[in-house]
Amino acid sequence: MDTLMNFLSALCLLVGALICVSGAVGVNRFNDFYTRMHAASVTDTLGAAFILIGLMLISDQFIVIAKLMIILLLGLIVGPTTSHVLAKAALKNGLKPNIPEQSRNDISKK
Amino acid sequence: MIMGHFNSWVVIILMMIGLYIVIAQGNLIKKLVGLTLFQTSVFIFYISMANVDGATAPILAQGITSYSNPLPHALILTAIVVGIATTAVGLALVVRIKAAYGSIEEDEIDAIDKQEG
Amino acid sequence: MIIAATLAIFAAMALALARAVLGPSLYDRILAVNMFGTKTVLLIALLGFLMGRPEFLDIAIVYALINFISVIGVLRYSGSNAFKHENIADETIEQSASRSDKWTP
Amino acid sequence: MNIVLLTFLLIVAIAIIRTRDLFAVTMLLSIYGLLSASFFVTLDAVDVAFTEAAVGAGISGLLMLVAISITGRKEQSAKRKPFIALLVVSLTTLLLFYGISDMPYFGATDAPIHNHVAPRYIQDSMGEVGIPNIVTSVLATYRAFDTFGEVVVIFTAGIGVFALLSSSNAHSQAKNIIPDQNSMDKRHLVIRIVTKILFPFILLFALYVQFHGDFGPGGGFQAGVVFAAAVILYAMLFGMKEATKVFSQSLVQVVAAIGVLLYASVGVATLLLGGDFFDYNSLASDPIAGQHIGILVIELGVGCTVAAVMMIIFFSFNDLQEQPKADNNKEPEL
Repeated sequence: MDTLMNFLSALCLLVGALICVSGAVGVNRFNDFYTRMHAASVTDTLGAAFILIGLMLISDQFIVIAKLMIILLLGLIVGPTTSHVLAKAALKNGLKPNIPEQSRNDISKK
Repeated sequence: MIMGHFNSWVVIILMMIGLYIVIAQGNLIKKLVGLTLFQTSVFIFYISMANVDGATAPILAQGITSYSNPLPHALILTAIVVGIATTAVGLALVVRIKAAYGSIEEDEIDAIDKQEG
Repeated sequence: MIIAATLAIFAAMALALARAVLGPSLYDRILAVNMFGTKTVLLIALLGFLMGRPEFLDIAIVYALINFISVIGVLRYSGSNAFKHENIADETIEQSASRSDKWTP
Repeated sequence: MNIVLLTFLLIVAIAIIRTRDLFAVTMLLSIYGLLSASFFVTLDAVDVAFTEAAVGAGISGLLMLVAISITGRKEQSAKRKPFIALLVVSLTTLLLFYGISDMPYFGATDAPIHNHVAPRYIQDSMGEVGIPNIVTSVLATYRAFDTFGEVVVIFTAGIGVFALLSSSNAHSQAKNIIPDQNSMDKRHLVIRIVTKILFPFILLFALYVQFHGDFGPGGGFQAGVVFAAAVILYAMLFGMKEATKVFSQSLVQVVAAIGVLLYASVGVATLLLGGDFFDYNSLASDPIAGQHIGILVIELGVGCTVAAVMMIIFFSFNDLQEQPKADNNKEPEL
C-alpha cells in the first residue's frame, strides 16, 4: 500500500513537472502573445494540479492534505480567471493576434 | 570557502545595483525602485546570517532540536512592513512633485528650479 | 522525486523569467509574472516537503491569493489610459499588427 | 538551492537597471519580491517569507503601478554622469568585499550571532511565554517596545501619505464630474463573480493568520496586509464608492489610531498592575496566561493598524488616480 502510494505520487510529480516545463518552453517558443498565453495558462493549471495531487498522496497529516486541497481549489478557480481577463484586456487594448496570411483568408471566407 | 561567502557577495552586488540606480538614473520612481532593491538586499543579508546548518524554522515542534536564529526574523518581519509604508510616502512625494513641476525627471526639475530662482 | 520536480520548477521559473525580461509587449510581462507566481506556489509546497516540515503551507495559500490580487491590479491599472497599447514604441508586435489590421475579431 | 534563487535575483536586478519602461520595471520588481520570498523559505524564515509574499509581491507592486499611472510611464533616456556613479559604486563594492572577508561562513553554527541571546530565546521561550512560534514571542514579548516603535512608524507613514495626497489641488477639482467609470464595469462579469466568491474567504484567511500566529507563521503584520489586500481587490473591481460604503476613510483612520492605542494601552495596563512597561506577566495571576492575553491584544492592535494604514495609503493614491482622468489629455508626455 505504502509503496503503491509512493509510486503513484512519484508518477504524478513527474507528469506535473513535465507539463510545467513544457508550458514554460512553449511560452518562450511561440511567436505571438495569444499562443503564448494558451501555452502558459493550460499547463499552469494542469501541472499545478498534478504536482499538488502528488504531494497529497505522500503526506500523512490531515491538515497538510486540507491545505494542499485549498491551494488546488484556489488554483483551479483563479488560474483560468486571470487568463480570461488577461486575454480580454489584451484584445481590448489593441494587441492584435498574429495570424498568418493563409489562415486569415480561411477565417474571412467563413 | 567560496560557497561560504556566496550569499554575502550576492547581497553586496544587489546592494550596489540599488545604489547605482539611485545615483545614476534620473527618474524618481526608478530611484525608489533602486531603494527597494537596496532595502531587500539588507533583508537577505540578515536572513542569511540567521541561518544555521541543518536547522529548521524557529517554530517549536517535537523531535526537533536545532532551530534557526529567531531574532533577525523578528527584526526583518517588521522592517518589511515599515519599508512598504515608507516607500508609499516616497511615492506620494513623487506624485506631489509631478503635480508641482509636471515632471518626475531629476534634470527637468533642476532646470525648472534654476529658471525660477 | 520531489527533488526532480523542484528542479523542473526551477527550469520553468528560469524560462518564465526570460519571457518577463524579453517579453515584447506589456501583456507578455503580465503573463510571465502570473506564471512565475504559480510556479512559486508549487515551489513553496515542494520545499515544505523537502525540508520535512510541510505544515507551513499557509505561505503557499497567501501566494496564490496575492498573485491573483496583483494580476487583477495590474490589469485594472493597465486599462487606464496611461497604458493603452498603441502608445508603445518598442513593439515587435506592432510590425505584425500593421499586416493584420484588416482582420478584426 | 538558494544559489539558484540568488542567481535569479541577480538576473532580475540587472534587468531592472537596463529596462527603461517603468511598467516593465514594476513587473520585474514583483518577480523580485516573489523570488526573495522563496529565498526566505529556503533559509527557514517562514514568518519573513509570509510578510514578503504579501508585501513585496502584492502591495508594493500595486502602489508603484498606481503611482506610474498618475505620473506617466516612460523614463527619459537621459544618460547622466554614470562614470561618477560607477566610481562610487565600485569603490564601495571593494570596501564591502574587504569587510565581509572575515565574516563567519554562511550557516556556521558558532557564529557570534547565534551565541548571544538566541539560545535563550530558543530554550526558555516555551517556559516563559508559552507559545511555539519563537518569532512571535520575540516580536511580541521580548522586543515589544521595539515593535511598538515600528507600529508607530507605520501609523505615521499612513498619516504622511494622507496629508500629502489629500490636500492636493488636483484632488479638489472634478470631484463630481467623473462617474465611476474607472472601476472594471459590467463587462468583466467573470472576474467580478469570482471575486465575490473569494472575498469572504480571503477575509476569513486573514483572521486565521491573525489568530494562528502563535502556533505557525503569521501574526498581526501579515494578517493586516492580507486583509488590506482583500479590501483593495474589492475596491479595484467594484469601485471606490462600493468599498467605502463599509470601509469609509474616516472609519479606517479611526481604526488605525485605535490599533496604536490598543498596543500602547497594554503597556499602560501592565504599568498600572505593577509590572514594567509591556511586562505581560502582571496581566493575569498566572504568568503564562498573562503572556497569552498580552500577545493576543497587541497582535490585534498591530493587525488593525497595518490593515488600516495600507487601506489609507491605497485609497489616497486611488482617489488621486481617478481624479485627473478628465483633463488627462492635456498632459503632453504620454
